[in-house]
Formats: sequence, C-alpha cells, structure tokens
Amino acid sequence: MSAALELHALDVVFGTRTGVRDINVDVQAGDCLAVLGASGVGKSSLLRTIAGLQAAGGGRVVVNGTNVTMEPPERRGIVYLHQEPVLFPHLTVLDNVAFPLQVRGAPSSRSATTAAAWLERLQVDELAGRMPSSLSGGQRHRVALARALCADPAVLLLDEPLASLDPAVRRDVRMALQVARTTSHAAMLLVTHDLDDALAIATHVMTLLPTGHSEPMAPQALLRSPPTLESARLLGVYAEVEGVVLGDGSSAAFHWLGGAVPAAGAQPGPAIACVRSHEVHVHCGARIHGPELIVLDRHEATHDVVLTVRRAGGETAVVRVGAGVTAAPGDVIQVCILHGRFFAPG
Amino acid sequence: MSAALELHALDVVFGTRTGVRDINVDVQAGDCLAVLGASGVGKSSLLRTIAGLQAAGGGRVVVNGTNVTMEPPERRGIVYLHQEPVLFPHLTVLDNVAFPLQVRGAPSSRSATTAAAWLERLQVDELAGRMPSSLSGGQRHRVALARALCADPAVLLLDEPLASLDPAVRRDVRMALQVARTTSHAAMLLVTHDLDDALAIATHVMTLLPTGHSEPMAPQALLRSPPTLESARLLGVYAEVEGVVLGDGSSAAFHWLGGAVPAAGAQPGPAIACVRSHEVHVHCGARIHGPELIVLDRHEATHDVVLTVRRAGGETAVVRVGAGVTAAPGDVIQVCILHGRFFAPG
Amino acid sequence: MPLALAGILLGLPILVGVGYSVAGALGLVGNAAPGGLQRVLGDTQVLRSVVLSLWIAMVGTAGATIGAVLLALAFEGSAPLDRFARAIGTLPLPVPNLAAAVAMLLLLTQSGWLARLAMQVRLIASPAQFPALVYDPNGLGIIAAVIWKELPFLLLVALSLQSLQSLQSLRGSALTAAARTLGATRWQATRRITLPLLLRGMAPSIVAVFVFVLGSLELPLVLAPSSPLPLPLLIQERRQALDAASHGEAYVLALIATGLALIAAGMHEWLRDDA
Amino acid sequence: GRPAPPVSAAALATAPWDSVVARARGTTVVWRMWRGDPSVNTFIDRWVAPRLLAQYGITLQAVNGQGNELVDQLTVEREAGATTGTASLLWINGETFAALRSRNLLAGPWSQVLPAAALVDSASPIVSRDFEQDPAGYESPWGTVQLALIYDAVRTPQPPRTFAELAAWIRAHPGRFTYDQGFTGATLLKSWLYALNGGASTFAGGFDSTAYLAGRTRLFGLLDSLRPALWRKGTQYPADVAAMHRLFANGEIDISMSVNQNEAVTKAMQGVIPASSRALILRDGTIANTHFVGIPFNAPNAAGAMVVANLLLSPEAQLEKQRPAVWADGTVLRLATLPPSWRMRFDSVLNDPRLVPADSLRASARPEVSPRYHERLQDDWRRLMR
Amino acid sequence: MPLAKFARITLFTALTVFVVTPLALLVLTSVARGWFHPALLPASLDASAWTDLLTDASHRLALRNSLVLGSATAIVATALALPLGRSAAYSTRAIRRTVALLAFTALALPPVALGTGLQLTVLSLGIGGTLGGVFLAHLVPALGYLTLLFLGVFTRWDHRLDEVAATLGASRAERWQRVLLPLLRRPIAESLALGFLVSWAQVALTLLVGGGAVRTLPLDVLAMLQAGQDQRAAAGALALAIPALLVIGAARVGARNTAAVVA
Ligand SMILES: Nc1ncnc2c1ncn2[C@@H]1O[C@H](COP(=O)(O)OP(=O)(O)OP(=O)(O)O)[C@@H](O)[C@H]1O
Ligand SMILES: Nc1ncnc2c1ncn2[C@@H]1O[C@H](COP(=O)(O)OP(=O)(O)OP(=O)(O)O)[C@@H](O)[C@H]1O
Ligand SMILES: [Mg+2]
Ligand SMILES: [Mg+2]
Repeated sequence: MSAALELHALDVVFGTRTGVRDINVDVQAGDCLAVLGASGVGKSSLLRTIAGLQAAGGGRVVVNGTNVTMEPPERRGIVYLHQEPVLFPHLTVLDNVAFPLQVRGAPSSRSATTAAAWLERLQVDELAGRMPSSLSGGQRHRVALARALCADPAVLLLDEPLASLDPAVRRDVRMALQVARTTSHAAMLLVTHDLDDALAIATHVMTLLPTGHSEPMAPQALLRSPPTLESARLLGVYAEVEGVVLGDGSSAAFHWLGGAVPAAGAQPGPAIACVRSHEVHVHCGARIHGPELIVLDRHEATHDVVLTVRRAGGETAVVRVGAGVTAAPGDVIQVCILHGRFFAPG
Repeated sequence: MSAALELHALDVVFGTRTGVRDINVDVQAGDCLAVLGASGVGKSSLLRTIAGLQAAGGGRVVVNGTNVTMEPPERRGIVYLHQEPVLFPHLTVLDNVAFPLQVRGAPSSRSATTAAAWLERLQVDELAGRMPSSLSGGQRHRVALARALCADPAVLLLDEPLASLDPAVRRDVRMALQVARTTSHAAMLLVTHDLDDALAIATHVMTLLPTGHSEPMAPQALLRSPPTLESARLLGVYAEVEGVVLGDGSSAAFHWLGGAVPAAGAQPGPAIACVRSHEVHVHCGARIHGPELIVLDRHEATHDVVLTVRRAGGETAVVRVGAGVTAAPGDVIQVCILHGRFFAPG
Repeated sequence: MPLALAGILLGLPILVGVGYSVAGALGLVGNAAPGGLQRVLGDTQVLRSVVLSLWIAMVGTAGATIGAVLLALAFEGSAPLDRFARAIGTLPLPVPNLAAAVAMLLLLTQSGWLARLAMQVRLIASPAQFPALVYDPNGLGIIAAVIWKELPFLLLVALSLQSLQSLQSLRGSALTAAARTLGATRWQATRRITLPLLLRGMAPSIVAVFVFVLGSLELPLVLAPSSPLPLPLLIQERRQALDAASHGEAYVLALIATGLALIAAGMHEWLRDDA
Repeated sequence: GRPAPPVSAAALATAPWDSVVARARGTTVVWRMWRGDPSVNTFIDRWVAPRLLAQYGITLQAVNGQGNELVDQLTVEREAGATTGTASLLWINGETFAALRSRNLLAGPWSQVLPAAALVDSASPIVSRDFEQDPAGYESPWGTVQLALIYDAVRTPQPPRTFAELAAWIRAHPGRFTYDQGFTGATLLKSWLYALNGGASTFAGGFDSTAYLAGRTRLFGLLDSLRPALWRKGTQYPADVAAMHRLFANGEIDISMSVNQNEAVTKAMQGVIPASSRALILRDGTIANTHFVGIPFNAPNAAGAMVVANLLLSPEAQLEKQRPAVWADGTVLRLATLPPSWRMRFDSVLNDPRLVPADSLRASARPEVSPRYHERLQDDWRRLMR
Repeated sequence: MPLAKFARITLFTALTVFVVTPLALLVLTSVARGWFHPALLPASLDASAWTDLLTDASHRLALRNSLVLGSATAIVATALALPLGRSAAYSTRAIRRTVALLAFTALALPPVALGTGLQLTVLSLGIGGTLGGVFLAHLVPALGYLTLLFLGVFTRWDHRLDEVAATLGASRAERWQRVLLPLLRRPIAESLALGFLVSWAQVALTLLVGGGAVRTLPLDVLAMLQAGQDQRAAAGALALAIPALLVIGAARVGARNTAAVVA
C-alpha cells in the first residue's frame, strides 16, 4: 500500500525565491513525522505548500496514492493548523470546532457532540459557548487544534500545536494528539521546536536547516546521535565542548581541557564534542587522575546544571552536568566526559 | 528607594468578572519577575492591566513612586509585548523597531542605528528592509521583542517572548533579555511557560493559579520546593508518585509501592510525592532491600526517562529517572526515592 | 470566471465608450468634424476649464477627505455623542447631487440664506456685498457642495474600514495598543499608525471621489461660473452645439477628461504598494 | 427578432384620416418635450392626455427632452440602426428643426393632411415660417410666443421701453441687469441686433455673412461698453433663464426676460417671481416665434403622433392653452376663420388685463431669421464676449 | 483621537450646522411659495409642491422606475462586484491593477463618452429607451464603485480565514455561505446601499440611454430646476432623499451584528 502522504522532490517557495528544495518524504497512515528546524527556515511554508495554500516550486504532493499537487486545498483531504491560531470570529467556540463536521453535512446534534468531546479532551470544554475574541492565547491554540482534530482528515499538518501551553496542559494535549494519531490513523506532520514533543508523539523526525534537510529518522536516534552539529544544536540538550581529536581510527581520542575522551572514528583536528548532562561525571575534590578545574559559575537549569570551569592555564569551558551535582563556584572539580558526539567546528 | 514597579491590591478583570485578585508585588529596577501560570489563568490580562490597556478592577499600579493607575498607556513608562506579536503592517521591520525611538523624537539616523543593533542582537538583522507580512512566526516574535527592547522603558512587560523559537535562537534571545535587564535597569515582568526561561533571566518568580497566586520567590527555590502541588505541576519536571505518609513529625515516612522515603514534617495520610529524576536511584536486578518492580514501559524524554513500573501485587506507578538509566520493559528493578516533596492529593 | 465577466461587463462598455469618443474626436461618427484636437489644444478657454475642474476636484476631494478622517477619528467611540455624530455625518449620503446643488444654491448665493442672515445682522447692506460663492470663478460654491456631498461617502468608507479592522484583530485595536505602550501618545499613535492605515484603505475611494467630481455634471450645472466653464459643462456645451466642429471638440474634451481622471487613478495604482 | 418597421408618417399622409385615427386607437405615444414648466405639464397631463384617451384611446406619455438632445439621440439611433426609435412626437423649432431636417431625421411631409391644419394662420409670417424655413409638412405648429422683458412694478416704476432706453438704464443702474447664456439671452441679443442694424429685414433671406459681421461688431461694441454696468461686472452670466428669474426674484437684478411674453403672469402665479412682476415689449420690436411638433424618422407610432398633433391644433386645445391660468401660450389659429362663438371665447381670453395687449404684440413682433444667425451669434458670443 | 471633550463638542456642533442647514433650507423651500430675499423665513407655508408631487400619476411612474432601477442595480452590481473584487484581490498584481483601472475608468468616463457608447450598444441590442437598457447603463458606474469597494475590503481581508475553512474541507460554496457572507454582512449592506444610490441619483446616463422615454425622479427634479421651479425641485429633491435614506437605514440595520462600532 502506498503511504498516506508522499512528497516527491517538493520545492518550497518563499515569496519569490525557492527556499527549501527537494523534499522527499513518505508518511504512513497512523505515523507522525515531526519537523524540527530553526526559526525562519521554512517549516510553515513547507506545510502551507503541502496543504495547497501556496504553490509548490516543483515536485508533487500525493495523498493516498492520488496526486493532489494541482488540487485546491479543500479537495486534498489535508487539514492544516496555522501557527498562529485562526478562529472564525463570528462563530462560538463550539461552532468553530463543529465547522469541519458541518461542512461535511453531519447532522448538527452529532457534530456538536463530537466537537464537545474534542473540546473536553483539550480541556477547553467550559469555553464552548464563548466567542473567540474572549479567549486567552493558549485557549485559542487549543480550540484551533480541536477544530483540526475534529475534521478527522487523512493528513494532518500541525504547525506548533503545543506552543503557548503550560507543561500540565501540554501533557494532556500530547495525549490527545497520540489518540488522534493512533485511533483515527491520520498521517501527521508536526512542526515543533521541542524535541520532547517529537519524542512523545512522533514516529519519525526530520530536521530542516538552512544548509539542507535530514532524512526522517527515529526521534531517539536523533537525540542520541544527531547527524550534524547544526541538528544537534536544534535539540537544546547538548553542551558543546571545544577540543581537538588526536590519533585516528579506533585509537582516536578527543582532548579538551578536562582530559581525554575516546573518540573512535572521529576526524582528527579541532573538534566540538556534544555532550548530554548524564554523560558527564563530576568528582568533587581531586580524586581521579586528570586535570583539576575550578568552577567559575554555576547555573541551575530545569533539568541540569550548567557549570563554567577553568583550568589552571586559564582556558574556560562550559559543561552541562546532572541536576544532582552540587559543585559551587570556587570548588575544585574533575570532569570526566564518558561519551560524546564529535563534529568539526561549524 | 521605592521599587520601579509596585502593584498594590491589584484586581484583574476578565470580560466582566474579576479574575485575578489582590496582586501585591514590587519589582526593583534591574530585577525580573517571571510569572508562571496555567493557560487561561489571567497572565496576559494581568500584564494588560498593568500596561493600562484594560481597566483594573481595583488596586493601584505605581511606577517609580508615581501612581499611574489612571494614566493612559503611553504615560506610564511601561512597554507591553503582546503574546501574539503585533507589528505595524505599513512599516518595514527596521521602522517598526525604530518606532518607539521616533515617537520620542529621536533623530532618525540614530534611531535606525539603535534599532539595527537590537535586530542584530535578536538575529533578525537581515530582515531589516522586509515588510512584516513576509516574516515567519518566530521572526515576527523577535521583531516585536526587538521593538519592545528598543523602547528602553522603566518597566517591561513581556508576554511569552520566547515562544515559537528554536533552542539555539532561544538561548541568544535569553541573553539579549539578560543584557536589557542588567544594562538598562528595566524592571521586567516575564510571562512564560518554561521554567528554564525563569531560571535564566528572572530574579524572582511567582505562580498564578486558579486557586490563587504565590508570593514572589527565587526561581531555584520554586524549582526545589514548590509551595503547592498545583505549582509543582506547572514546572513540568516532577514525576508524581502516589503513596501515603505514616507517622508524623520528624519520624514521618512516605510509603509507596517502591518502598519508604523519609518525609519529615509531612502531613500523615494519602499523599503525592513530587520527585525529580536525579532524586531517584534505580538498581537493576535486585541488589538492595526493598520491593522488586517490573518495568512495564520506558519512554525516553529529552532530559530524562519515564518508567512505568509495577509491583508484584499489581499496582503501577510512573517515575522519572535519569537519562542514563537503561532499564527496559521486562527488567526487574528496585527504585529508591532519595528525596521528595509531599502534598495532600489535589 | 468572475474576471472574465468583469471583462465583459466593465470592459465592454468602456471600450465602446472610449472607442466611440475616439471615433468622434476623429470625426468618424455622430456628425462630428475632424480636427478637434488641434482646435482644442489651441483654445485657452479649454485650458482654463481644465484648471478650474482640476482645482475643484482637488480641493473638494481634499476637503472631504480631511473632514471624513477627522470625524472618523474623533467619533470612533461608542458614546452617544459618537453615534450621533456618525449618523449626522453620513446624513447627506442619500441626497442626490442635484438636490445638494439646489440646497447650496439656496444657502450660498448673494441673495441666499447666508446673505440674508448677514443682512439681518447688518454685516452687509445689499446682496452684491456678500462674497460671490456661487457662479464664482474659483468654484467655491461647487467645492462646498462637493464637500457636503462626498464627505459622508468617505466617512462611511472610513467607518467601515475601522469596523473591519476591529472585527478581525481579536482584542480591539491591538495596533494602537502596541503603539501606545511603546510610548506613542494618542496623537502619535493616530498620526503614525491609525491614520496611514486608514488613508491606505481609503485611497481607492478618495481617488474615486476625485475622478467622479472631475467628471460630474450635476453640481456645476447649478453652481458653476460661466467663465471659466468647468470641463463637464464645456463638454456638454460643445456637444449640444449644433455644428459639427463643436461636436468633434466635445469628444476630444471627453477624452481629455477621461485621461486626466485615469492619470489620477493610474498614479494611485502605481504608488500603492500591495504589501 | 426585431419588430417590423412601423408605418411611416409620410405613408400615412396619403391614407384617409379616418384610417389614421383607427390605426392610432389603443396605442401609446411617447412625446419628448420640455417638461420644466408645471403649467405646460399640467396642460399636457391633465387636459390633453385625458382627452386623447377619451376620444381616441391614445395613451400619452410626455417625457423630458428638447433641442439638441433630440438631435443627438436620433443621430445615435440611426447610427445604431434602430429602425424603431423611442419617441413618436418631438417638440421642436428653429435650429433644432433645421438640424433634424438637414440630417433627414424627421418624417414627412404629413402636417398638411391634419384636418385642423386648415385653421392655422398660414398668412402670418411668424406661424408659417420657422426661422425662415418652410416647415414643408415636416412639422406642425401649435403655439407662438414673443420675447418680453420682465420687471417689478414696485422696484422699477419707470422701466426702459426701447433698446436705447435699456442701454441708458443699465448704465444708470450698475449691477442690476444681465442676460442668460441660453436660448432666452440669445433671443434678446438677436432682437438687439435687429434694433441696432435697421430691423429684421437686414438679415432676412438667408444667412449673409457680411451683414452678420457688421451687425455683430455694432452689437458686441455696445455690449462691451455696457459690460462694467452688468451684474457681476459682466464677468459671469446666469446659465439659463431659470437662474435669471432667481436673481430677479431675489433682488440681485431688476430686469428679467422671457421668450414667452406672458410668463410674467404665469411665473408670478407659481410664486417663482414676485406678484408685482410685469412684462413689457420693447417698442423697437422683439422676436416672436412659433413652436412645432415633429415626428422622428423612426417613430414607433406615427399615426398616434399625428392624432396628437391634430388635437393640439383644435380650437379647444388652443383656447385652453392660451388661458393665463393655464399656460398663456399664443394661438397659431387664424381667428377670423373660426365660427363667431369661438372667436368670442378667444377674444375674452386675449383681453385679459394681465396679459400684454394683443395689438401691441402684433405691432412689435419680429420674425426669426435663418437659424445660422442664432448659431453664429451664440457661438461668437461664447468665444468673444464671455 | 486625542481630542478634548470641548473640541469634540465644537466639532459636533460645526458638523451638525454644516450638514443640517442645507437640508433645512430644502425643507423650508419645499413648503414656501414666493419666499424671496431678504426674508429670513417664509411668510407663509404652502404644501402644493408636495401634494402635486404625491398625487401626480406621472411622478409616481418616475418614482416606480427609480425604485426598480435602484434595487436591480444594487442587487446585480453587488452580486457581480463581490466575487470580482475578491478574485482580483487574490490575483497577481497586474490583474489587480487592471481591474482597478477598469473600475476607475467606469467612473471617470464623462457621460458624453460612456453614455453615447452605451446608447449605441443598448440601441443595437434593441433595448433603447427601455428600463432594461437604462439598467444596463446604471450597472456600469455602479459596478465600478462596488468593485473598488470590494477590492478594498479583500485586500485587507484576513484570508487565513478562507484558508482554514478550505483546509477543513469547506467547498467554495460553503466558504461563501458559512464564512465570507456572515463576516461580510456590513460591506454587503453598504454595497447594496451604495449601488442603489448610484442608480438612484443618476441623471446623465438615464437621459442618454433612456432616450428620454424612461422617466426617473431625478430627471423630473432636473426639469423642475431648469424651469426655476425651486419649490417643486426642493420637494422632489427631498422625495429623492427619503427612500434613499430608508435604504441606508435598512443597510445599517442589516449590518448591525457585524458592526458593533458603527451606530
Ligand atoms: N513574501 C516573502 N518574501 C520573502 N521572504 C519570505 C516571504 N514569505 C516568507 N519568507 C521567508 O521565508 C522563510 C520561511 O518562512 P516560514 O514561515 O516557513 O518559517 P518557519 O520555519 O515556519 O519559521 P518559524 O519557526 O519562525 O515559524 C522566512 O525566513 C521568511 O522570512
Ligand atoms: N471578554 C471576556 N469574557 C470572558 N472571559 C474572558 C474575556 N476575556 C478574557 N477572558 C478569560 O480570561 C482568562 C484570562 O485570559 P488571559 O489571556 O489573561 O490568560 P493567560 O493566562 O494569558 O492564558 P494563556 O497562557 O493561554 O495566554 C481566560 O480564561 C479567558 O477565557
Ligand atoms: Mg512557522
Ligand atoms: Mg496569555
């Protein structure tokens, strides 16, 4: 069976110039492809092109085996959720959400029930009778999402559906998206800046960068070994440690001011190591062999701690370490990187 | 010296009813108060009330010692950044950013230079000549932010300035906000859903909940010991473990299906423990005393791993553990909670 | 499809109209003698007519625009005074031009109501002392009528633009709110944000008023000076003269009038950026 | 498809009158006429129309349109190949007739076959000629009028009685006289042209360029010398006679005028000018002319139109129309040929003290000359004097 | 706008005087016979102009013609201009400009040029001198005005509303029915009123294309005016204004739901 959504050599146009080139992607029904990319790289434009809201620069959009590249938006079976929610100002929240059912001719009592169910799943059921102009930012986002989900399309394009939500609501909305994906077998494309979203909902993820786009891969694979430095930076979980790779092949090692790390297969020369906080061990006081570092600054982030350290010589480095690490400015520590991904500096 | 911004018994109105009541807050020049709150709780309305865009239900807004409650917005010395960026559609990006300088009568060459500097700091300098309608969502946010910062006001109210940005850009924007706060000595109020923002920028944080609001406190304090279960949920870093507190006073202990945890001072009775991932130790195979748990599900999130576990009896629990934990479904483990915050179930 | 229909319904009559005028100017139809162009170009009366008509259209349109914008901005609220002012401001809209001309005649001539009032309070002693506003070579009476008649139209346009804007931007006028919290005074927000946006929206209507006033016959018919004669009257006079030469000139003049109006419209279309 | 072209007036003229009347029964006649005067409208709508309907079953639809509008309309209709036009009857005279005739836009000849045509005063040069042109059966007369000045007996107890007196009066009363740019003003200028150049006979017998130029020089010289004493110092002129009446009524000027000598009475009755307004005929003589009805070449209902034209010539219609309370329009009938009872009725109307006496009219009436004079004078005045 | 209360009241007073005085003069003139300089007010009142106007069958015919023409023009021109303005607004810049220029030309052509051209067309269609022909003629300037109106509306229209409706599966007809028309109630009401007014006040085109055979109220008023019948002309002018006022009022009521801002 062919995929629910296939993009063949799709080119996306920004204004007058071609921005993103040659996208080739299949999304099966029930799958979700997350798209990660820097701001302004063309994610929204890609989605709008697939939805038929702007003309493709080239290539084809195929839905369930049918080439829809020339079809108007309403005949593609694709629903697009705008990045900034657009609600019909003259309809109540409930009528907004019931809209896609009503245009499909559903009896109004049934469409109201379905719409109300979606509102409830997204925790905005008590807003049903309100007009959109009185909603808060996050409420508007959720109502727009409820409306898109209510349409129950073959292909669902979601442009940052989870922005502007607090973590508690976000978790529930993720769940609703999961439900939509698995129970209604929609093929989803999800634009997000948050890898957590991709990990929670997506079956695949691809990165979109000014330099090009990656092939879709499993979200965990991206998290563990991002293909490029740029894509690593998109994830926001890596500390970047500068150093140099010496030796090559299986004996290569990455040398930084905190010591050396085995780096089998890395290219020799100046390198940047991307390291997650749990891949770093910190020893307070000097207990193991290796250089001693003075902690200059400690910044507690939500999930980890960012330490700025200096070696006696004067060079400094920034490392992210586990939230349990207690090292404070002035302390002398040793930092042992257990694992890293090594890239040539950008 | 009085604070740059003082709110005295401020009531915020939603449509016709009073939503948030009795806000009393001081923000000193150069300080930043982050406001965390569930979607729809009234954060934007609070900011709009302070800015003078909607009338207060009661109370006073004082800026640098002057009561401005009855003043029009432009005479309050307060700049408000809308949650959804509002750019002037007939002005270029540069002119948008230079707008606040121009209305203050700055010579146009100087205002253009200053505006361009802000654009550069927010990495949108190459958009200077564009019209707003051609910008991407994140670009629009950044331009609006640049414009607000360019105004260099005594009080800066920022409504989710960091939404819609990818992690790399987000880091730079946080830095720009830091600069603005420290160099221009603005008093800032920052609405965000992301505790990381508060930790990076804010000197204080308060939570806004349907049940009421907290006193401002240090961001780290909130992260370490949130005052209520609801505020803990806002942070998105805690696993909630159900159990019961037995004993009281200093001998109280929290019993859950994975064992017991000292819970000095906790109220006896059913309780929920909020536990961060680094406060949990996992032993694979049975090595320490305590119940054995079977891993039912493992979900890798960006910063940690979410495990669903079951005791032989049949009860299940969800715990968040460090990203380095390798336990997989089917494994038998022991989970030791080292530390927790204990609340009566909501 | 609608575009094709437009081509037929708008384009065809225009084509026929312009074509007929060109044929008339060349002396091919309608008992018109050729050579009108040279005669018209060498005629100072024509030049004075063109200048007068442009002057009337320009000042009248400017006056109506300023008035409409002023009222739209001053009375945009929802207080009773605002509603009342908007209702009164649009009151002359349904009054046909002809009626407006009569009303201005009754008001403004040297023996009109204003003159009578002036006489009553002994400002003047005879009609001739009252300033000649009607049948006036500067067209002041026509300009007054144009403003009286077109201000309501432009006001309506301005009001409907304002309402469209507030309908679409979800929380009231977010743009002015943004401007004001950025430190713009109410006046600055008006001048830099509201006004430019309003004028952009009104621009086609303003040009339409200009174009309409330039060609309209009814007001000059009742209020115009006999010398110089506004262009539409000159066209009519030449057209109704019985000799073939005048007929030819009428068509040339009609083309000149169309050309002037189209230059205005073209300038507007050209200057407008569609961002 | 298009309806077959209707029977032309010329063809009908050869048929017996009864058959014309029969053909007209139950039809509608659209008559394009000057609809500006409520007196005329009332006469047409309340007197003529009901009688047409009662006697002939004809529905009369009187609509606005005069002069060159008609010429234009018919010209375009012919260019468009419209063999069936809109109007069946036209109110015309003078230069309009000339223009229509020269372009073959009129049907005819037909007017001589109207039964009532026998009553027309064909001996009168004013009725039998239209601006020196022979109607030649292409138009049928139905009323005559003569140019008169109108003054307010209270404001101006001693009005000028000759053109010379008028010039002196203007100089003595600066700013109190003007003339309009329309037909009435042109008729005054033409009358003045006669007076300055030895009478109408100088210009009789077709257009004579040298006579015209010599006369024009004299006339324009005089007008130029009068200019500073005119209303608005001669820089502006009222657009039409209605505007002039308005100035007169409101005391901006002291003398108005009309091509219908009796308008002083009818307009005063309508409240357009003060009740103390009077008419006077300048002794040097003023122009009198006749108005006609014509049938366009593409009239959809020529038979009906002929019946209407015939009714207009009936003594009943002519008498009614002449009543000061109705319209005060002069008759075109030769009263001598009428039965005595009719003559008496006409006499009683003509002797109405409010009207200009009939003998004074007869003595001062001057015929129209070639329409070219009218055209040239109007055109030259616009170019040289305005 | 930044105006003090005092300034607003002054402005309001000036506006009222400016607007109302001419209208009041029309009303007075329509009931005054022989009201001449220097009388500030008429000496006596006289309703004859009104009774004539209302009782005269020929005026009633003119009124009926005017009403029929006005309504037909309003409805047809709106129905055509709305989709035209919309598709032009969403087309390329070149098409947009062409349409705008066409619309301007429809307004700019002097009646002599447009009218004669139309007259020729209408005559060769065989509908010279009929209501239908005059209706076609009125349609041209009305279409010009209304196309500009909707072009303006749709260039500032948030077309994401269309996009959402389309991707949610609403067909073209449904988008019109459920989104566009409800949101456009006010512009449509205005367009109807404006289309009516364009036809209602039309003199020159009616005269030319109607060949004089189609009588409308403004033509009657023009004739009265040219005869110096100011009293009747004033009554006629007011008679012209009143139905139009009703139309505008109705439009306003029709638009009420979407026009909270406007009284
Ligand atoms: N009309 C236009 N002319 C020129 N550039 C344009 C035009 N429209 C969009 N762009 C550019 O195209 C790029 C892609 O825009 P798009 O909205 O797809 O970005 P995005 O990836 O969705 O970004 P974000 O995460 O900020 O929403 C942006 O850099 C934007 O500035
Ligand atoms: N006119 C109104 N009538 C009724 N309720 C209103 C009105 N305006 C706003 N509200 C309600 O007020 C509450 C606060 O809105 P506000 O925009 O301040 O929320 P918020 O905290 O900023 O939420 P978010 O994070 O989603 O932006 C919302 O629940 C909203 O529905
Ligand atoms: Mg985007
Ligand atoms: Mg908000």
